[in-house]
Amino acid sequence: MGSIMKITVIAFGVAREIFGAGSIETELYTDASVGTLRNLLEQKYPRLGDLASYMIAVNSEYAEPNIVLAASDEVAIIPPVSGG
Amino acid sequence: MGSIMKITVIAFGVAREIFGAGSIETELYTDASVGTLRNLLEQKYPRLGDLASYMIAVNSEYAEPNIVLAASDEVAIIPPVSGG
Amino acid sequence: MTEIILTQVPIDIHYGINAVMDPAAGGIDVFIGTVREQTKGKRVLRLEFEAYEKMAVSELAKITAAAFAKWPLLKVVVHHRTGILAVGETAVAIAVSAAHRDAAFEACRFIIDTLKQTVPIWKKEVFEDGEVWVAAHP
Amino acid sequence: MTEIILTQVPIDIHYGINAVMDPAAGGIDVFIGTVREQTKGKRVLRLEFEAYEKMAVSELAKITAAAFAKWPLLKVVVHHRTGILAVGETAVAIAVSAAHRDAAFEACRFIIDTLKQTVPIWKKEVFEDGEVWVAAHP
Repeated sequence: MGSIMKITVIAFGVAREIFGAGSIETELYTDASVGTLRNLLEQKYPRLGDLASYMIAVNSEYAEPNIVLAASDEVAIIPPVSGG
Repeated sequence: MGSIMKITVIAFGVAREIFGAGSIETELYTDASVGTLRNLLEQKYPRLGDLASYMIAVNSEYAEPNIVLAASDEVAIIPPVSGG
Repeated sequence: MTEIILTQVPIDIHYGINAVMDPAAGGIDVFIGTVREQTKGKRVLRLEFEAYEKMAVSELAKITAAAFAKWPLLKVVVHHRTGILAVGETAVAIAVSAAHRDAAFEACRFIIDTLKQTVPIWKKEVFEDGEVWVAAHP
Repeated sequence: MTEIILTQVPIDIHYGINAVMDPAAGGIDVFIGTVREQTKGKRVLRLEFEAYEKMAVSELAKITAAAFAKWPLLKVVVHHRTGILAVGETAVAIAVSAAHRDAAFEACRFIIDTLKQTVPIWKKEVFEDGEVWVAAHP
């Protein structure tokens, strides 16, 4: 508790445009969860909340809000997909 | 009634092998129906009756037994189809 | 646009696909029927397809017309081979384009399913020890 | 056999079809998604596809594995384009071979439907008067 880690969050599609960059860095407590990251990002980038939905992927897997993050994780914002 | 017409019956697949030829000629009364032709052919070629089913086409259309034949019709035996 | 072809030479799948391409198309479904090396555990040497060509074309035209009536389609191409086919060769190729994929999938499925029921084409399977007209006997 | 490819160069549909051909195959179903000239009545100038490539490949591998678990399939090839696509170009091509056509049709349909739900690929539609990330907003 109390210790801080830096997380790099990569973004695609409309999320990349909302961030204004392909990735951003953010600081979190070391026991922070995916849900905590969501809240933090939505405060910093309110337009994320306007999306139809979005997911967070950790190490290329869709991650539920209770998943705990580590500094070494590859974290990505996945706005609504539209491939095909 | 009483008048006789000659009908050419073309055959495909297993029906061609049963006839031993790609077509045969048969004589029918001029008011004969598709059903009459079926009965006649089954008497002459009993192996037709062993088929899973077969249809008769008149002028390239599947024909019900009550259809009346004319000498100018193109008549064909259609054994069970298996294209594709 | 509908194109129906019976051919004694190998089917050019790419021709059919290119023919249904359309700027209004979002989805294209293609079905290709190929000669399997075995059927019910028996090794197939070759298939022989015979068609009542005139009627096969008119029955196929009915099927494609029914598909156009049932789904919003753009273009449909149906090619069926006749003659002697080796294992792996293409017996039938159906390509359907539509604005949306649902229509393309469903119409393509409908065309091959109905073709197998109503189009006067016959297939003889030739094995090492004999041959059989498919579906002829119960 | 499964082959999954994301590519920035035009998709070669014929490569995928040839790759799923198999002497044990009786039916091959191919789905081709192409860029439509309009969407909701607006003229489309081009599409731009962006992918989270590593995850897109792993999600596609999950989908094809699920298809192989659900249906008796022989070979599956999935190609998805990324980058800028003009009207008429192929965005995705899926080819599925199986001994029987039911499995090929159903699995191909499953793969494209699931791809559109779970694979991290995004499409931007570019119009004369603006652009929009498809499905991004309610």
